[in-house]
Amino acid sequence: MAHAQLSPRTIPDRLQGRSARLLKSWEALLVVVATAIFLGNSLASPYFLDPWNLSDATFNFTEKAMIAFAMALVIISGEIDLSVASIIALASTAMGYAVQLGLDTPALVAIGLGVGLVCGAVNGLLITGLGLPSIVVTIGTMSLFRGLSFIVLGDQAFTGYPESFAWFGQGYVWWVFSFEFTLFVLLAVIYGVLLHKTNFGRAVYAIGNNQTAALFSGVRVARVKFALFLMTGLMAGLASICLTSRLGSTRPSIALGWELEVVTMVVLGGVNILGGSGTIPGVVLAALIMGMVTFGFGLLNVPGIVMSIFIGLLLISVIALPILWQRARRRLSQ
Amino acid sequence: MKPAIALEGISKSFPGVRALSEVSLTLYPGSVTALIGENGAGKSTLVKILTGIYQPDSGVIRVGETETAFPTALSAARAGVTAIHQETVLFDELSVAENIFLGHAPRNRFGLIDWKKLNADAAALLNRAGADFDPTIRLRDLGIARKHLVAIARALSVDARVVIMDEPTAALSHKEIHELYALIERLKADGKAILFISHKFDEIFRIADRYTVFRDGTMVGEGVIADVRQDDLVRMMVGRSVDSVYPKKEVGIGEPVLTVSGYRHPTEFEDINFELRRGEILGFYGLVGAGRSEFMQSLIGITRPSAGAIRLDGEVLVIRSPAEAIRAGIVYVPEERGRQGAIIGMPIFQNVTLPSLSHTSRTGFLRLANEFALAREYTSRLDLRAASLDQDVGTLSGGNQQKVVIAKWLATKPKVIILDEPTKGIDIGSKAAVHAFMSELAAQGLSVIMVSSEIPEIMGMSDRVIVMREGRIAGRFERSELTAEKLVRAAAGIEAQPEGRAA
Amino acid sequence: MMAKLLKNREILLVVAIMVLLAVIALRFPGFVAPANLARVYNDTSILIILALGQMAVILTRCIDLSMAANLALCGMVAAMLNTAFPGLPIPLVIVAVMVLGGLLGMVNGTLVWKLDIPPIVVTLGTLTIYRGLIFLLTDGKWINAHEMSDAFKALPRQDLAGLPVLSWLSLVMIALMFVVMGRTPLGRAFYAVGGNPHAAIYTGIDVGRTRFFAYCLSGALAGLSGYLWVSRYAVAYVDIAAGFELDIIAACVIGGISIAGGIGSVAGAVLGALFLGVIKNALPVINISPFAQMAISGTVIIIAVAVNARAERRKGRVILKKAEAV
Amino acid sequence: AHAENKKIALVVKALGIGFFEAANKGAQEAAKELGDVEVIYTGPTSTTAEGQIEVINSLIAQKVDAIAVSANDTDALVPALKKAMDRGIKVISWDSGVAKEGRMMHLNPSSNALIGNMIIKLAADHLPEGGDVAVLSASATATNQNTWIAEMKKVQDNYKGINVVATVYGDDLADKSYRETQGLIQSHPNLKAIIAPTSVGIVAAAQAVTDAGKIGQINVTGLGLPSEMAGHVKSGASKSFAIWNPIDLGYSATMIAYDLIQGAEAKPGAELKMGRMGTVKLDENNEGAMADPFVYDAKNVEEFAKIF
Ligand SMILES: Nc1ncnc2c1ncn2[C@@H]1O[C@H](COP(=O)(O)OP(=O)(O)OP(=O)(O)O)[C@@H](O)[C@H]1O
Ligand SMILES: Nc1ncnc2c1ncn2[C@@H]1O[C@H](COP(=O)(O)OP(=O)(O)OP(=O)(O)O)[C@@H](O)[C@H]1O
Ligand SMILES: [Mg+2]
Ligand SMILES: [Mg+2]
Repeated sequence: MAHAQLSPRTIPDRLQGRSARLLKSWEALLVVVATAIFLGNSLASPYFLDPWNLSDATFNFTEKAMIAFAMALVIISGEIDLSVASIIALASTAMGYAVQLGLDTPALVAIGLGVGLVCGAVNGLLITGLGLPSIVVTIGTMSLFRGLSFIVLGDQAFTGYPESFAWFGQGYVWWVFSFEFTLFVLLAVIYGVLLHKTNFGRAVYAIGNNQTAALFSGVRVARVKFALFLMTGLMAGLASICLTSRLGSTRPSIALGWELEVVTMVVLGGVNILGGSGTIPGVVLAALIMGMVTFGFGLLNVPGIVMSIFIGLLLISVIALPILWQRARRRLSQ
Repeated sequence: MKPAIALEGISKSFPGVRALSEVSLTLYPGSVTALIGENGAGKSTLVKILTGIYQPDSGVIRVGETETAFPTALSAARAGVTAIHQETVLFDELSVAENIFLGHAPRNRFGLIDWKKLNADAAALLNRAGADFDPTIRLRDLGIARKHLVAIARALSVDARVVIMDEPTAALSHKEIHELYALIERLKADGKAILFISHKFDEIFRIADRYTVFRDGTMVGEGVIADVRQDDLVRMMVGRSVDSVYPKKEVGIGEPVLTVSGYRHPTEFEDINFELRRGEILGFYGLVGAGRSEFMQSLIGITRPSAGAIRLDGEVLVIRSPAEAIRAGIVYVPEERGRQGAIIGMPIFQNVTLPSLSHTSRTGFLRLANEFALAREYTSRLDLRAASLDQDVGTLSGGNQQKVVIAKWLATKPKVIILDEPTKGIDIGSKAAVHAFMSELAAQGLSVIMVSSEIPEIMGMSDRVIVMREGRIAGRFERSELTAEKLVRAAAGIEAQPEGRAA
Repeated sequence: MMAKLLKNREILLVVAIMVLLAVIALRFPGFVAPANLARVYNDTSILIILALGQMAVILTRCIDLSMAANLALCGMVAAMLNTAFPGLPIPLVIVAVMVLGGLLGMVNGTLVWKLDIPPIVVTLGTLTIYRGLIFLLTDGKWINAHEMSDAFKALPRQDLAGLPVLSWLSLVMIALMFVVMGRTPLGRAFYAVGGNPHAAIYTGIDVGRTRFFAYCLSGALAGLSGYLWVSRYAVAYVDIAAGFELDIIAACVIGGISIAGGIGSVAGAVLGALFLGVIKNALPVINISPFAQMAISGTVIIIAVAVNARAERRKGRVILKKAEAV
Repeated sequence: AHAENKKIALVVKALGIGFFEAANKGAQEAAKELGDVEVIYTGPTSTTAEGQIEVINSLIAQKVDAIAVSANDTDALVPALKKAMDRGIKVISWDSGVAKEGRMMHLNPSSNALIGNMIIKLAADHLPEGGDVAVLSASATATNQNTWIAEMKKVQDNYKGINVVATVYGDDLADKSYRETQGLIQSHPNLKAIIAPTSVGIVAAAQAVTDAGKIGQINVTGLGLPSEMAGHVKSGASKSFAIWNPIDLGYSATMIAYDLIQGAEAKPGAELKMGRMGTVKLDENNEGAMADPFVYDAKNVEEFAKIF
């Protein structure tokens, strides 16, 4: 062979072992933060280490985390969906309307998920079909979807959800494990496998890093993105079912401002907001951290806005720390 | 002669890579120094140090007699160092004139930008660079070659004593290359020191006065061009001699594999008909902008043709997306490596396996061991230089990135492979490897379409050549009847023969 | 000629606003009376000033989600200054909050510049921090009209040659931004950095520093708006202008400023803000249910992006020279 | 704090609103009077039901003895409050109520009928000839607002010549209320009065009327805080407005919660102790009214402005 003369060198698969990579990862940092917060909370309040209290605390983040999983994939693919909270409102409104028509729990669930899917499809079509930037499109649909709820509901509320519907937001699967928390764990596993262990997940990363090259490499970019927006829609629908069931009523202002909390959760979980990298374990840890922070501060009766300052600082410092650390190391080594 | 600028003992490391170690380079007024070296030898890195984009880890820069440092691109420009970089670094949304003067625009007496003077000065500079278009149009309305001319005009806008050109001719057509040569002559006459980086030896021997050779980040030789032969330079570059850059194998050409008939597109191309046979390397020659890439991309479903049909192994195919093309066995190695080829931010092995995931995975679930095996096989066949397979592709040099991209497509085991400018920006050693590989593939029964704007490559490698001009086929030639002159004439339309009768 | 004019985004917007006004005038002629139009303009002034700042940031391929929080914090500080030192001349208060706003913008800018944190993350963080600071500063207490001095409340309302000072201030800001964006190296650097940050480095433009200045600018304008908002509505509390950041971005998007950076103009930002302003002011007047307002804004934003994207789409180069042959 | 101290949580719609700050003052006063009570004053930072639920969950976890809540949503808090009651916590609502099954009793600041009548009467008193009036409400979901407006519409016919021409929503945001008022002034040239039964809305409306130069033509009235309205009464933008005393309200809610902790039972017809405010008698819905709203005008507003 003509090229044999070029004496090919063998390239090792990896330079670092598995444990070295894990230790240096973002997740390792998050585990440290989460442990610190857990210890801090246990010391600060005698009520923290109580299984039932902890179980109650999970409701602070489970619904947002469901959406955050799907959002993580969307953000890794280089897009964003700011309309999720409005989808919750619209899906909840549709379910409330169905209750007025006398429909029962299975139908309500189907409607909640269905509206989520339809909203996701609208976003997906506008973004992949017309090639519009997702941040702007979803700012638009954010107003549109919630606006529709306002048109339907105005100053009214839908109540009177059937007894059996209450289970999704208030029921327990086993001991202190609520349905919502169980769903959260299940979805974490499903999304973790989907993103990290399947061809679909690889395509999501490829699109996030270089959409054009991914297209040339045979990745069906539009189809994958459309699926991602369907997924956030579906997850928002699911969250809407849980939240509506937990509240037992629907107002158009339901879940107001959640989109930014979901995005914060995803970014805190180490997903690059510019796309291309991030992991589901990171998002799970971020959800736990945010849940523990709000609950811990709540036990101390610290106003919510102080918690959000803390989350804001955490967000910036958790991202800034590795950068500063790397710089310091580089300076030392020189 | 006093040097215009001198670098001494410059070292530069990136995480995991020592790009330059203790290199020196001296440039003299009124002389052209060629900087040559394999891909990844550190040429562009040196350019970036010279223009203040990177800071060296150690070493000194001397302008005239004084030691200086270039902490920013602006400080280098102030010291009279200007460059045309390997990538076009311009602004699509701004006007041509503004692209030329951004950062040092003429101001009026209130300190505000003087648009009138700016446009007038820009027109004058464009003229000097051999371009004659309106400087007030937006850059994005220009073709790729004209953009390069703007980059050249920008370099001229600084009153420079040192002009650096990093592969300036890669995107230029025949005519424009000659205008560039003329420009270099004029700059020389003005007493500028010129650093010229190129992988094309004909070019180097034509315009350079001196040479400096880099290998693996060190300087391995310098001297006067008149004193060396090409073989010596090649040996210095790669550390051994390369017997043949065009190791074309004689292969028995088989039956038609791919038949394209009546392909047309409203604005890009029309009347494209040809056959590709088993084991054949079909060259597509044309000037830059002839529409070859556009047509090739329509074969894999990126652009939609308005009419036409293709048959693969006798079966009519409709291809609507690259995914379908890959499944059918037609793959396209794109021309724009950074944008369409490499997925920067992902590891080498994931780049290689992306189009082959359906083979390495099981029911949609990834299998890393298979992926590494596939990536190892193809990267080692192409002699990739990398620290490990999970290294980010973005940290490789341009040439090595190209190898990853080619490996990616070969790993799909295609029937037809379309290579669009496969050796653009590749050093001579790697070029030989790519060509050898291409021959090898053809010998194994693969059919190859090779789009190239380099006549030696076309002549050296093709069994048959199709020449395109302005979206149409302008000539067809068998290997036996190939001459450089025929190719150039057909491509430039000097022989205004309607196609069909020409072949 | 006409076709070329129609391709121009700004002119398209002017036409859209005219059509909108005409439609409204059909049902409510009083709306287009000059005095009322002046009132609508005045009502939109703050949004215009904010959109100008956001435009600078978006042009550099960044985003400032913290503008409304910055406004609220500066507005609160203005009100606190006024209640603590009622004698303090108002121009001094304005300068003080503009400096404060600029400093808050500098925090954003520094994090983006020095630590390379993505802008959306930085401003998502500072958005909550700035608003939280108001709470810490005031314990959540409101400052009400009766606690503010008359001069403090009067300035934006003062009539000057037929227009309130608020309107004049926004006109001055528009003029200033015209000069900054069109005629200064910094303004051009905004375009360059957003259009192609990679190329900007090669051009000798410090990308980070340019972004830093864009944030300072948007911060200072948010500070100014803070005073204007608080004095105009004569109340200051934690939640003022909550969610307004999205209106500001919407104004920019409608005005044709590309979220991907590098494309946009002062005229676009102003017209985008005016478009939203006209809609917001018209809805209650033409008796459309206030509940429909949100859905209408959303629809307008989606239509605006679609139209702008169409205008931006490359028409593609034409290789075939058919036209010449014929 | 002593171990045996009773913990009573006063949960408000949102922190930082003057009205609730004043209620907190009353609650603290009650705590001091009772001696063995610790009041936890808390609430979300913006007026959302989800925020209140999070707060309530953490109160349950802290095992408080009673929760007294002014709800952002009648129904949404029910599940959380039910859980609280299941764990032995006494739950009452005050100011803005919770649906019946989510609390033991509800303390209305005044009876809804009285308030509904009061707000339109305030407008009518200054319009002997009659005329157009409009309503500027808070958020469209606020329970109490909607009840009062409904009550007002019931008695509207008793005031001859008064036409309620529109109801708009300012969402308890100063700027939105201001803009909505501008819209009202525009679209109803003959507008004579604006009724804003919300302390945020009334201030914004008065400001908008002042800015439009309509003082004397349009009278702004409704429910507001003296400290916030003093200026507008002086300028004439508002001739009079009403409010109950929020200090008394917070005081009474705390006292009732304490009474329940001590074993009193909340059932129709029961009388619960409210310290210096006397007792409240529960109706068939377990609701009770504290006192009549009090009218403020140019004569007395300055004096009360110093207090709340
Ligand atoms: N930003 C960077 N980060 C990490 N490594 C880099 C970076 N830039 C260059 N390198 C490495 O430095 C070495 C020299 O690269 P350089 O681009 O200078 O090569 P070159 O001689 O210009 O090659 P080519 O002919 O392919 O353009 C290569 O090994 C490359 O991978
Ligand atoms: N004005 C332009 N701006 C940006 N990209 C361009 C421009 N013109 C061409 N390109 C892209 O650059 C690549 C090279 O263009 P080129 O001018 O070579 O045309 P082409 O259709 O590829 O013709 P050929 O392959 O025959 O040279 C193509 O992929 C094309 O899409
Ligand atoms: Mg290079
Ligand atoms: Mg090409």
